[in-house]
Amino acid sequence: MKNEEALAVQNLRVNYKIYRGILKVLDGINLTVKRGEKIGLVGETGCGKTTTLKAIMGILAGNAILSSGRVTVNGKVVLQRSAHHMVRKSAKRVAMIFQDPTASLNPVFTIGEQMELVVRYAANRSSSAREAAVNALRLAQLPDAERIHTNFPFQLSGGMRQRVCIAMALAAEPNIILADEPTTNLDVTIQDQVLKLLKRLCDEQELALVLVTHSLGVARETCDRIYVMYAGTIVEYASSQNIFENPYHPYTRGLLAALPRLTGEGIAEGIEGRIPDYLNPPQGCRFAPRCEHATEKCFSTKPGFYEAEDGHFVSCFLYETERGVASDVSHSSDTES
Amino acid sequence: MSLTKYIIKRIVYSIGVLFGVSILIFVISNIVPGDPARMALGPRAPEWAVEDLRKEMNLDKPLVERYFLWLSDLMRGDLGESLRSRRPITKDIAEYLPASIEIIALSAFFMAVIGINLGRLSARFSGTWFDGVVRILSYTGIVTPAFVWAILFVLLFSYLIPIFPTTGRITPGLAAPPRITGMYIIDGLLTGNFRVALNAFWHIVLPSLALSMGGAAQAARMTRASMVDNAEKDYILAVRAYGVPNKLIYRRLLLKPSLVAPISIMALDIAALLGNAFLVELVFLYPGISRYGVEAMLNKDLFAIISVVLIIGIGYTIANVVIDVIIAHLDPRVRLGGAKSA
Amino acid sequence: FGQSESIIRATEDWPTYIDPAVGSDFSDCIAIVNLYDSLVFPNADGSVGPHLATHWDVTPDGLTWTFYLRQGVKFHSGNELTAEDVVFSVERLLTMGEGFAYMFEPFIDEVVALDPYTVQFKMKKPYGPFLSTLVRLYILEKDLVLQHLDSGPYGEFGDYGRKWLLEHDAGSGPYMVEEVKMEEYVLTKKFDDWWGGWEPNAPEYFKEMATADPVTIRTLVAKKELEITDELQPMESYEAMAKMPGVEVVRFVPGGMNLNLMLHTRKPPTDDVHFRRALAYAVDYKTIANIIFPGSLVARGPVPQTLPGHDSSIQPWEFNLDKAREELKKSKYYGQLDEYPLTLSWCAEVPEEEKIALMLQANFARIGVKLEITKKPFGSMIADAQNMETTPNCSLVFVAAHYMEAGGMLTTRYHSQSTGTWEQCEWLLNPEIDQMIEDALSTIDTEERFNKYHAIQQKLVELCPTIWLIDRAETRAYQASYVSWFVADLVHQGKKIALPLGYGLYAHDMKVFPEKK
Amino acid sequence: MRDSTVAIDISARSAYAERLKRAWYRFSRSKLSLLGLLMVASIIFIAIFAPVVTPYPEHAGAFVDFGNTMHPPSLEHPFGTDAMGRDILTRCFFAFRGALIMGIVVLAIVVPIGTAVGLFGGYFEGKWFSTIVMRVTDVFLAIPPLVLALAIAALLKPTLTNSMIAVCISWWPWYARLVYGMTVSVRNEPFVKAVELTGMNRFKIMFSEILPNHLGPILTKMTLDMGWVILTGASLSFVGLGEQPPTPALGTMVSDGAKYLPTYWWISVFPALMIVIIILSFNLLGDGIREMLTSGE
Amino acid sequence: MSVILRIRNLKKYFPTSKKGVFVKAVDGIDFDIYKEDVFALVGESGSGKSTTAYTVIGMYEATEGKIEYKDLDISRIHWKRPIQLKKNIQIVFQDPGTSLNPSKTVSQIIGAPLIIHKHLRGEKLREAIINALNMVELPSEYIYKLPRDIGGGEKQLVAIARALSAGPEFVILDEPTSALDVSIQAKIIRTLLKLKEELGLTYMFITHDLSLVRNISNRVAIMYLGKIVEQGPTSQIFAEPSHPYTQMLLSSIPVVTKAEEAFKPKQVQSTGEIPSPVDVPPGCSFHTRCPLAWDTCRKIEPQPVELQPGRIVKCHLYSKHKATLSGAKL
Ligand SMILES: Nc1ncnc2c1ncn2[C@@H]1O[C@H](COP(=O)(O)OP(=O)(O)OP(=O)(O)O)[C@@H](O)[C@H]1O
Ligand SMILES: Nc1ncnc2c1ncn2[C@@H]1O[C@H](COP(=O)(O)OP(=O)(O)OP(=O)(O)O)[C@@H](O)[C@H]1O
Ligand SMILES: [Mg+2]
Ligand SMILES: [Mg+2]
Repeated sequence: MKNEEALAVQNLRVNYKIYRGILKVLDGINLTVKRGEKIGLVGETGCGKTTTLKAIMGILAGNAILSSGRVTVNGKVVLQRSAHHMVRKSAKRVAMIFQDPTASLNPVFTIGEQMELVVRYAANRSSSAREAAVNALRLAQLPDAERIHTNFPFQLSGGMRQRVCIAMALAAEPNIILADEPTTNLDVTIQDQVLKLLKRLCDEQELALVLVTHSLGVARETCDRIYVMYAGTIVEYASSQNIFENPYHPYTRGLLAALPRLTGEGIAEGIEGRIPDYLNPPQGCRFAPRCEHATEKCFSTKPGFYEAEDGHFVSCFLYETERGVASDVSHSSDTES
Repeated sequence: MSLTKYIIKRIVYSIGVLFGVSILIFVISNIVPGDPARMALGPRAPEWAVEDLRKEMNLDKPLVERYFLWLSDLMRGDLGESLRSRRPITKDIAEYLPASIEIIALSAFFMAVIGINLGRLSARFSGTWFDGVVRILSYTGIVTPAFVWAILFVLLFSYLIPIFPTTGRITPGLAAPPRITGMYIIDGLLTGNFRVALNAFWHIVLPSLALSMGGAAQAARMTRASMVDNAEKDYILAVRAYGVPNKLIYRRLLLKPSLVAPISIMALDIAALLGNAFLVELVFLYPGISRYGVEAMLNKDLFAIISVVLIIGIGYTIANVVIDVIIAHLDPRVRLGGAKSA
Repeated sequence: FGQSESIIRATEDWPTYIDPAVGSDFSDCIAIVNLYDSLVFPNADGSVGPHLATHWDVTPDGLTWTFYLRQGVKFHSGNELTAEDVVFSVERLLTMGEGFAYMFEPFIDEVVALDPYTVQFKMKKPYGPFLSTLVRLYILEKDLVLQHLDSGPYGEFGDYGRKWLLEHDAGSGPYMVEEVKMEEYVLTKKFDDWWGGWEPNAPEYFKEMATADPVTIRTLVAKKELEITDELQPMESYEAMAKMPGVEVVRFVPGGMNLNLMLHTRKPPTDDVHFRRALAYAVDYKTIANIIFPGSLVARGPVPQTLPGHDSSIQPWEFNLDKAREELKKSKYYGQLDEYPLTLSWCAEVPEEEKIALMLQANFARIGVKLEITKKPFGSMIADAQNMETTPNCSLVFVAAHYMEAGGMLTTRYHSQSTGTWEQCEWLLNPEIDQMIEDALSTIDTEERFNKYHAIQQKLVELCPTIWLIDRAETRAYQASYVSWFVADLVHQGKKIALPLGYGLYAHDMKVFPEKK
Repeated sequence: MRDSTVAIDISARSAYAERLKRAWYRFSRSKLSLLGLLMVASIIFIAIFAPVVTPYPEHAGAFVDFGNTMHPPSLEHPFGTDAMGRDILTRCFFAFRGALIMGIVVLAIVVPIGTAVGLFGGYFEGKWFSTIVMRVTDVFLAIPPLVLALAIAALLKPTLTNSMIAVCISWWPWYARLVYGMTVSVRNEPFVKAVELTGMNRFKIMFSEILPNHLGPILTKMTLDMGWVILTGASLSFVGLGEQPPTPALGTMVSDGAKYLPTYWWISVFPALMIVIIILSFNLLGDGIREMLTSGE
Repeated sequence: MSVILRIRNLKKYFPTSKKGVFVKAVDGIDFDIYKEDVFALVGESGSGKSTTAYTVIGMYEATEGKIEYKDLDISRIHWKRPIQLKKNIQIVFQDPGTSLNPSKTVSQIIGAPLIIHKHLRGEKLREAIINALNMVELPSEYIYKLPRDIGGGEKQLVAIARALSAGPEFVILDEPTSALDVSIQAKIIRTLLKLKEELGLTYMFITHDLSLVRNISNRVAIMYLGKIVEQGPTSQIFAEPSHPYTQMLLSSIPVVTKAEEAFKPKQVQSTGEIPSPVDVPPGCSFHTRCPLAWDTCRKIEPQPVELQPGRIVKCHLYSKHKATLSGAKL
């Protein structure tokens, strides 16, 4: 049970069509999450974290184009793009917590009304919707759940709103929770509480968690495994411990170095430059233009994944020789188009 | 701040503004040249009679005093005398206002109901041919002035497809119902004159439609835009991901937050509607307050002009308050005193 | 109330005042002649005959007139009409000073009731056309009026019943007010006890409707919901209606009305007689008479040709641009015409006038005179006429005789006292003319009086204060198939019609046959 | 330094050119905006060259031809002739002149006044004088603009100038309100605070720091308003309170022609159509400009 | 070391729609900033950090209390302050998106203070602008760009260039990097520190990121609900956080290394949320969240206690009553 795959994303490519052309945002994302596993998806602003989650949930924006990829949830394919046809099903037993708790609650309905809808349609319970909603609120450690049930979103503080969102996710009775930067807009003390809550709930209910965040620290404290994303690509993934103790990819290293430490070691150099323009992303490694180790090859060829250590994969030619080609973009049934 | 308190505050403020309005139009109408007393009495009246009337109308007093005299009359419900007919204006207005209220109420209804529903459906089926048709229609609706609609309707319905009458309040020969409210439809219904009520209703359909086209188009456009916009909001994405059916989303979850914008701009549409009533009543020869106003304007009937403008100002203010209340109802932030609505 | 099918519906402007001491314009008169009786009644040829007064005397000095009243005449209230009511009506008219009071005020000194059926007028000075003017003296019921006084400026009489009489009547005429619906219609009902008696098929109701919109009127006529139209419709409309089955368009020159281009004689450049004459030569009269107001006669002087007292020796102006230019050369403004553009107002209520205005603009342009035209509601024209500065150079105005004699029209048009009214936008202020008019009016002998009228007309042609355009034909469409209208009959018989304003729609003399609809 | 100055100048020029190019690109993305631009250009062209492009320019002035009245549309008279025998097409095209003058003059007066009032009221929001100014604006806003314009035009003499005055009086508050709203929303933005704290003169802040940010919405509203102001002018003349004949005015033509409906439908239908086309053109153009100014990258 | 800014009992209350009820955004704070120091003001959202900064810079008029800049009383609103002062004190705002006028080019933005304070025109002005840009390591081509054409980090650099262009002595930095990614943050912080050294500036650095504070500042003040609960030299505070709130903050920080993990105090778990500054809890305003609170904390407001010179704590645990009251233990 425990090692079963709850969620698998294979070679996901998502583009956005805008007037200037096509933004090639996601460039072959692969990730897997096992039952009860908590993974972190870490990356800076605009690297495509939200897009990945939306693709999994099947709620991509209208101008999004899925050019390839497959998403399997609980063993069922919910999204697949192949040369000839496209599969789209709504994913069951997946819940998402959005980045901005204010924007993810309907401002003109009470918390109760919104939660009951979720209970009714996501958890398929129509008889005791109200109790279930209030229960979920309690689970999310909201004091005075009965009152909050009748409140409108604007009557709650930011922290409470985020807990409501968590409660709503729980009310859907999922086995996978996708959390999109659930704590970015919160203070550290609240963030701490929310993360602990989320972690506890996942452990208690054996939920798989995909935690999207830009804070390496948050990911480390919550997750078992971490995927580091850069400009629509996964550059490195490994267990939390490995990533922080032994980062390989120049990007991960740069990122970690730029973090100010509580122990006070001064501020290192940041990484020069900016995230590339998605209209014309670099041909080869997307990080190449900012990478101090970049070679000509990096500019022309996309690196595959190389296993630098056990279970520690890096997508960088620097490690090509070390352990040979490892798990690559391997799901050959998908076509690139 | 509770809803009642909010409404009271709104009303008190509106009354203040209306006082300002009364000063504004009184001043404007009193600084223009011309001798109202002479105009009232006609060319052959002896000078002494004109002089007497001038006194009676307080024209010999300074402007400020005149304003307060006028205002105190106004407070007593006396709007003065029409210079043209020497009849109390209050009486004229009692006669014409109900007719206009019928038209305007029906237009507002058309505007809201047709507009919002078209917009809703257009958003629901956005991208389909239906959406395309609605968008073209609403653009046409917006750029075509009400009086042009009125003329087109007259052309279409009175001659090509003569199913609607194009002039007046009821068919000549049919007696008006006994006066209770002055609104034929309501009076007809109250007194059991259903034929008259239906006939009167039949008469206001075209003018009301002509009046409401622009507003309805605008409402459709705004509703559509606002719904399409909100459809990408996280809170809609969320419920959609949780499997809430589309129908429910479009009828409720998406519609309600999207109504605030179109209803807010309806205040402007109502302003346009009240203004356009002046032209539309003219085209349909509809004996309402606006046509009375036009007559007054063409004949420089000072006090009648002031009264009509003031009445319309009051009507517009009331419409605004009503719209605010509807918005407060839709948007709990306004109702319960959170942030102001967007 | 159920409305009978026996109804005559006629359109006209809204009759603002159905009070005979206040109203005086066309639409008012139509209502008033049907609601009230006068001492004498006009005949179609312009003469007058007995009505409430069965006969009368006048002293040779012309200063005392005695009228003997018909007995048993009932007001609509059922009370009898007596000399007291006549006295009251005269006093009311003169005190209020509005409406037709101006015709009597300079002459009547005192009225007394000698007995219930005899009433005597003492005159300030002899008044030749007195009998003709008496058509405009309508008798109200004293007691009824006194019951409905409101506060007003007339001392013990308050407002003299003025407010009440806006929507009610106190008359003895063949019809009585049934309903007044503001700005919409005045509905009157046959007064069964009228002293003159009734013919069968006389209309049960007479309804004067206030609408002039051509589209509505055409629709109403087509649906046979309107019996007689107003005379203000565009020609195209009459043409269209003439084609409708059962509808006939009647055209006649009523003798009382002419269309004038009044020239402001106190304002440059129209203060120059040569300039005015030049303009008079520059007008295409034929087009106006034949195309714009078809059936009309090109005017011959200030008095309409069918009005008793007209000087038939006067020839119409001709359209002759050479003569116009010649006159223009004689004027002091020649050579600086550009600095003196003319202003012209025309009456918004008569859309056909726009055509004339535009034509004049084009005509005058040919002799280098610039004309700026303004469409004005009649109300504004009245206001503008009140003083010399606001009166435009040219005013295009229809004028109607209030009684059927040249003297009346000459007074209202050219006597100095009528300056400041819309009927004299010329500001002539010529003492000689004033004197001549007064002299003529005080002449009791008809022929002598008429000769004096001729002299005035010739003098006026010389002064050229006005360009008399046409004696206007009145055009109305009516439902010939089920309505019998005496005016139409007269037209068919080729008789001349010189009825005072309003009497063409005297409903008592009409007939309706609803079954023929 | 010199060399770099030259380089910077070049980059400045190219930056502006780039910005222009991008704006044009965004504008021209929608075919409808281009159509709007084309239509507005044609209207302006026709108005300016009316005497040249119309078949019977003399029909726009003092002219009557009673032999040629009420001709239905034909090759000779594409829009037919009216009751005075004048070519309706010619008169419609000449009427564009008054309409455009109306729009331009009114906006030229109303926009600066409204903008100044709104800026002032918005920047000093909360101060008593700002409150007074904005309350006065509210008073004007409490009467529907067309009604106010009608009333004012009625009290004045019916001329083009007076109807422009009437429209101005009823129109400025809308700009005041728009600018007020925008000013209030930016006046506490850090970028305004930043210049305030450097000690910049307040009028300079209002006009050179805050105002430029409003120009986009103002320009958009102005373009749209061209159509609406022209319509208001037409409405006034429809009621009989506008330009006097023989100068052609679309509103007057429509209301005069309405008398002859339905037989002589062309007399009022074509001028009405012209009104619709004018409004449509400016709306399309305005939407294009809005698109150009607001659409993101 | 001379004091450049001295704040005494500073209060800033905002009126609410209800009469007599105030938002007590800053409620009686004292601190000194020494020349060429980096003074960090730390606290949760809503604790009054920005309000303090805005009052110091003169955007708000202080409700009570005194602000002295180099012994000059400046507790006045900004337009009543001498122009020279405006040149000396500058501010950089949190959100680079809104702190630059979207309709102005970079050169106009940076030029504004130069024109006002240095009266530069023409070529001189342009040189000064380019100098300022170079100072923050932006290429001179940027002068004709509009804010929307450049990235977030670059915008913040432009804002910094504007603040420094006229040559201030004292700069308030209100969360200058919290809206930016860490890699960009690093660059900006380094630039700021470099400029401080070069130009001899003094910073008042506002942030909620304690890790950042640890690395850049000499002195720290921790704010909670409008009050400073603890202040002192950075190293001391991090080595031995005294106030329970400081401990709570520190323990909540997510960290990336074991060394840091070990550094975090373990005793205090974070609970509760910061109350609204409209109704501040009586007594010690932190008592609602404090795991160590006892009766006194709910009733009596603690007075500042100077543990060591320059290290002040406002907590009953350290006040004289400590011995006599309660069995609360650390
Ligand atoms: N609907 C859309 N249309 C066009 N571009 C989009 C759309 N949604 C996202 N993008 C672009 O795609 C890129 C990735 O966006 P995404 O929201 O997935 O990033 P993210 O990693 O979640 O960033 P953040 O940390 O800011 O939330 C960004 O450059 C963004 O501008
Ligand atoms: N102009 C104002 N009017 C009323 N209340 C205000 C005003 N400015 C700030 N406040 C309130 O004062 C309190 C402190 O605000 P302040 O912005 O100083 O906090 P902060 O510590 O800077 O928070 P953040 O980290 O979110 O920037 C908040 O509750 C805020 O709502
Ligand atoms: Mg995101
Ligand atoms: Mg802040």
